Amino acid sequence: MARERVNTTKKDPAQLGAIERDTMVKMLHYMRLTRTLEDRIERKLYRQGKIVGGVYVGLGQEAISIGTAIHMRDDDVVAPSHRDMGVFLIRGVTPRRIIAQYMGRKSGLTGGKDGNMHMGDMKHNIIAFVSHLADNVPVAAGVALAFKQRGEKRVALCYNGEGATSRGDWHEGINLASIHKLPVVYFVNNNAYAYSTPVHLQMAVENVADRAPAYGIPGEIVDGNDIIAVYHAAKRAIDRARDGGGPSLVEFKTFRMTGHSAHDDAGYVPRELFEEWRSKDPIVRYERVLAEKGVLGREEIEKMQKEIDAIIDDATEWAEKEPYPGAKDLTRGVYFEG
Amino acid sequence: MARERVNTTKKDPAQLGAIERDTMVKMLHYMRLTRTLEDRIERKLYRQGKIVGGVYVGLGQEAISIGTAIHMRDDDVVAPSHRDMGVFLIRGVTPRRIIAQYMGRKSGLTGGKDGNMHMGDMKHNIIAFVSHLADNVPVAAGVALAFKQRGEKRVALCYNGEGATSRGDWHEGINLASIHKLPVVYFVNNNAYAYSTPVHLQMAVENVADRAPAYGIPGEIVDGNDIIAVYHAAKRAIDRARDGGGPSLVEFKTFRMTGHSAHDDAGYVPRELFEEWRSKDPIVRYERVLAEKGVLGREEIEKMQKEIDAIIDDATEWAEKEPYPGAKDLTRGVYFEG
Amino acid sequence: MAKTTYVDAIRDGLWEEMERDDRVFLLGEDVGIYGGAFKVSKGMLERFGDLRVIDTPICESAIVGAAVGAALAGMRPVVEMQFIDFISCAFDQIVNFAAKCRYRWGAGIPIVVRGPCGGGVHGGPFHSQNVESYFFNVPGLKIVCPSTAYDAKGLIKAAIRDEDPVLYFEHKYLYRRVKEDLPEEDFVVPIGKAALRREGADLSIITYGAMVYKALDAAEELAKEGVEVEVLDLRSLLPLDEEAILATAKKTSKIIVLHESTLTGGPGGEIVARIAQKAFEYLDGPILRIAPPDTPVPYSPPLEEAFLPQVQGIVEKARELAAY
Amino acid sequence: MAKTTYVDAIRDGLWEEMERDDRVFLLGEDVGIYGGAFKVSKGMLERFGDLRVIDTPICESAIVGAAVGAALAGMRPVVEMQFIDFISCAFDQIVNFAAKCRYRWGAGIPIVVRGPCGGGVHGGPFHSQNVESYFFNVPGLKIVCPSTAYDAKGLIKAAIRDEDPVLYFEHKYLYRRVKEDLPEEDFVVPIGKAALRREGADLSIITYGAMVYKALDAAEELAKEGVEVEVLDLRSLLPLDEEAILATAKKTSKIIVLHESTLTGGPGGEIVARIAQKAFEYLDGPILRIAPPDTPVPYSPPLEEAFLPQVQGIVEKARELAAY
Ligand SMILES: Cc1ncc(C[n+]2csc(CCOP(=O)(O)OP(=O)(O)O)c2C)c(N)n1
Ligand SMILES: Cc1ncc(C[n+]2csc(CCOP(=O)(O)OP(=O)(O)O)c2C)c(N)n1
Ligand SMILES: [Mg+2]
Ligand SMILES: [Mg+2]
Repeated sequence: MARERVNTTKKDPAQLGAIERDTMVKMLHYMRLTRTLEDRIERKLYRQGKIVGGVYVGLGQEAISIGTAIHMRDDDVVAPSHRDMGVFLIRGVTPRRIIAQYMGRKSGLTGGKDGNMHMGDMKHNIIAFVSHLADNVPVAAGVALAFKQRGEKRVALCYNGEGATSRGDWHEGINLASIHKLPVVYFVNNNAYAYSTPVHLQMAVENVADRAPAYGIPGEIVDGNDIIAVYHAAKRAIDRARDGGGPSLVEFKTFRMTGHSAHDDAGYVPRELFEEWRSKDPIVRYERVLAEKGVLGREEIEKMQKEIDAIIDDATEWAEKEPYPGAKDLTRGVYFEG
Repeated sequence: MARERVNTTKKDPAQLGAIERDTMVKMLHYMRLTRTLEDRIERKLYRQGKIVGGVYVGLGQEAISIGTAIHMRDDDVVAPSHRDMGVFLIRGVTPRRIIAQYMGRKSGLTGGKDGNMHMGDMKHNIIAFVSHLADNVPVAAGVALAFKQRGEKRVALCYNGEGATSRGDWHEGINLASIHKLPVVYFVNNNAYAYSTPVHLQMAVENVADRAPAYGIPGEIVDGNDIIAVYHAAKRAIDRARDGGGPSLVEFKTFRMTGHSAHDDAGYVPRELFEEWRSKDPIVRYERVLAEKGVLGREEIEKMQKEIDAIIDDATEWAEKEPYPGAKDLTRGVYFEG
Repeated sequence: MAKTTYVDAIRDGLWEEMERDDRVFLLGEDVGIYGGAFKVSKGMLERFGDLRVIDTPICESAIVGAAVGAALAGMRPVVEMQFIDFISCAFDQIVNFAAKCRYRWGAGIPIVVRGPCGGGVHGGPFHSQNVESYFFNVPGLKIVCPSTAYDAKGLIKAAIRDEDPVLYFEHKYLYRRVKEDLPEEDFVVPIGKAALRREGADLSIITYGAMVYKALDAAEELAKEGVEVEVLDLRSLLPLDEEAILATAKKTSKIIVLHESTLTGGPGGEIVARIAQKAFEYLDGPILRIAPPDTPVPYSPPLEEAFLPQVQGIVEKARELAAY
Repeated sequence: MAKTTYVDAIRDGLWEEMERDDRVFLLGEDVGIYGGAFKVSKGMLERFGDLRVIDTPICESAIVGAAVGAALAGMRPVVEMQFIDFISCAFDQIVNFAAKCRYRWGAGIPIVVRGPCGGGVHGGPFHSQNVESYFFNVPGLKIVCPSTAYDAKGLIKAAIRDEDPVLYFEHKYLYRRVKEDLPEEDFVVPIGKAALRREGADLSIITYGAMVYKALDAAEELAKEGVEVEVLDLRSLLPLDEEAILATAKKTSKIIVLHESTLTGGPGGEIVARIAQKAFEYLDGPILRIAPPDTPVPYSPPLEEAFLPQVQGIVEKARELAAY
């Protein structure tokens, strides 16, 4: 088991039946909510100068965050990367707090201390991403270690891009987790680029999952733009971890449909690639499936989108009225204050 | 090619014929020279308090350093680990300077600035080991990068123990080397322990070489106590690197026949293991082969040992008379002094 | 009652905390079967089991990262660095993850990272370092440097009970060289409080760690000449006990800051700066620093001897300053 | 002739050195195809090829390690950190390998590690750091912090030609905000030499990097009140230009040390200590430090504004000191 690698990229999303209708609808809701929220942040607020600093979005990668985090139990813990907005939404963080976070308001998740995706909240069991890529890999292992030490059936989920796998902490953390068979799942979104760096300059192997055997853990390659495939692969890995089967490495093939961040026009990416991947848009594909299976039709989806737009409009208006932190907040909270 | 892993551990040292007689004799000389020198350092000088600080020896692992470094051309560069005394000797560093180094004398390789195996000399193309394990992995890659940039047919050799492979720098360095197909060979002595830590607490795979496919490079497992096997495996990897075939990972199975360092009685190692491996002593085995093949007999070997004893006696006497560095040396050489 | 050595004081403190609170656990290289390179965790594996005394692979960054994660999940991890020199490999996790979580998003990281520091045992450049300055400019961290067995025990307990990341630097030269009778009952030494080791009216030596003993020996010498030296042992560097620093500065008006870290960029500058700003009017002479020269820690005994501050050199500097 | 910005001055200096010496090469993340996150290496891949402009994986430690190895093999590597904050991941290679080789075994490591540092652009805790104090206590390293386009170019050239490892911290706030006419001909700025940016008899502000401009603006303000402020730009931290520091201290007798690193454990302490020891008799008042408070660099504009030293605060402190 430990050594071989399953490849489900080609498989078509057959086992759809296995997913309950509510879950299917919920997943679409969060995919559209994610895209609408990030679109508002990047295309509107950032360009209007209402958000300063860096902005990274997961356009075209929504299926990954949502098809994986959907399996989390309340007491599971997640360490998302900078392209996993969906994780926050599905964990119940409100668009209001998220937009306030991006706008540096006091009511954002970090109260203005940090910006954009560098947010977290242990009340939602979300560990804030630090810029330093792959630092979250050993940290997630440590969370899982605590679960194992206390004999809890909880799981830790850790997200990164393929570029982060080149860092020493990625190796050290997965090695540690695999030795102790810790209940942690490592998800990697392989979106073909790390900033401007293509995969072939990042590693000499074709797939990140090719590295799973180096740790004696299962590796799986999944079509990251097919939320049904994502859902099932994530379930396999999470169940395995919860049942004491140890860590897994799940690689999702996808594509970054934007520049690295809002200021990057991705001039180094061949335009055809964008064309090719636009046709694989995870939301469009999923909606096609939902239609075929008669789960949701156009009208229902339009209605859903209207509700989502309203949520984001409300969140934006609310956040813009929220106060900024004041100078007196500057020196608060460096150390425990009781 | 890149992916599969050859296992020659079982193979018997058939192709002996391929090695020239001089080379065969030379290898035995250096194996015995290494053992005699380290024995003098650990069993005598250290216990007499003439060497202070830590002392690590490669007892039982001599075949690895010598069967690999024997292939080096003068302008190849080597980054040995703390169990590779043989590398220094075969590169022409004199026992006199080595004992002076261990005794902290000014004529040691570091002039007393550093101790024991933490020695190097670019005149011999030997990079000094730093304690921080696996730091030499990216450094060796960088040496190989320079060779590639200048179009030189030179090779860099890098040595570590299996424990060092858990460090981030090991992963980062090999990943970097493999992407650019750099002319570097990574040798790992898997001697079953990292200080007191057994391999199963160091990694969840059986062999370090199982990690080669994670970098798309060849991995090989070799009987590290069979110098003929070591010789041929090292030749394959070094030739491949020199011919533009990129890096390789060669794992030598062996056993640490001492404690981690001179102060460690290895109480945590089952005694049977020492018994078992004593019977696989690389020098004894090699001499049996040399006798069978009629290359060298008892007398010649005894004569060789006498010469070696004389060399080490001389080196010891010489070193003991060498001066210590003086206080005025303390602040010299931190920065370039012209 | 037998006296307790500095190293056993650390062990006892750690052991008692593990008995007291089952969220406390130890992870590091060779801390289990072997009981730690310096035997700080001797017997703990047998007593607490391999879920609370964890032999890790050689991966300092992941060890600290895992401690951070376990802390986020409610545990109280204590990390052992086999030699504190190897903390350099975990620098990023300490500085960017552990130190900044609380400020950024309110998540406390109650971890302790401890290990043997310092020279005097011919360990050479990689087994003798004093690493406090690497972390002295990192808000969110606490740094302690015990000099006595009492403080070693009281500070390890305080560090484990602290809600924030604490770097606990134990001086290997003191491990078996200092010992004292320790109270039977539980006690802690508050982080951030210095201790006056000797009172004197003429001059103050502000120091910490192994240098405390050099300062006390120098004070003995000077007393014979009628120079009364006050010796302040900082015990903690982050937070600094500014009150105690200014108090002794105002009292004696003549200050020597002594440390084993090399001079330039060492912790002494901060201490001098606090005094030069806040006790300036009280000064009767230049503020001196005594520290090793700006080189790595050399291996060879005569070099290391010349590198480390010695009593005679301290006495001479102090004599000059006293006469200033 | 068009004025050259600070960022282009770095680029021009690097470019000219690569033209001059084919041992010089650049490696880092996104330095090739993309020309670097801040375009410092724009066009270099096309000009020098992918053997001398190397897009690396995300592995700061290996990037520096590889640079060290290439240097040992006779090259002159220049490493770019995409943001200097990520140098924390390469800390061990810099401190234990690069910095100590020459002292331990006589092997020089002529590498440059450079990258954008500093705040003021709402980068938050991980894209705004000033990391000089992490390395200020590490013998074997050199540290430079240019504040002008002239120095940016002259110091990158000097760093590349230096025989020892040089950390080159470029302030991203200055990248496009400062520009000047630069000489056509080749020039270097010697490492270890400070520059007097403004002369004045009443008070000295000793600073470096982006804070030089805050100091100069404050000096303007104060001049209107008849307080003549001298502004010393250190330019290098390792080695420190002690001569220049003591000269201005002895001249004005009133000193403010200003930096963007946070206060406790920041580089200011060392500078104060040199003065408090070697120019004590000349002092007419306490030595003040002005620096951000001991917190990570906050993201939200009003917080970052309050965090960074501002002209008004400097003016007020200076006014007090002048009146002391
Ligand atoms: C240690 C470290 N080095 C460099 C960076 C700068 N950086 C931010 S994102 C990024 C690319 C990440 O690529 P990948 O891991 O594939 O994630 P993606 O952005 O493609 O989702 C880089 C280089 C960083 N954040 N951390
Ligand atoms: C980064 C780092 N952590 C810890 C140590 C302490 N240490 C020195 S040798 C050693 C064990 C090394 O084991 P291995 O790599 O298998 O080499 P071996 O000694 O078995 O040849 C350890 C933990 C170190 N030198 N460097
Ligand atoms: Mg990517
Ligand atoms: Mg080993």
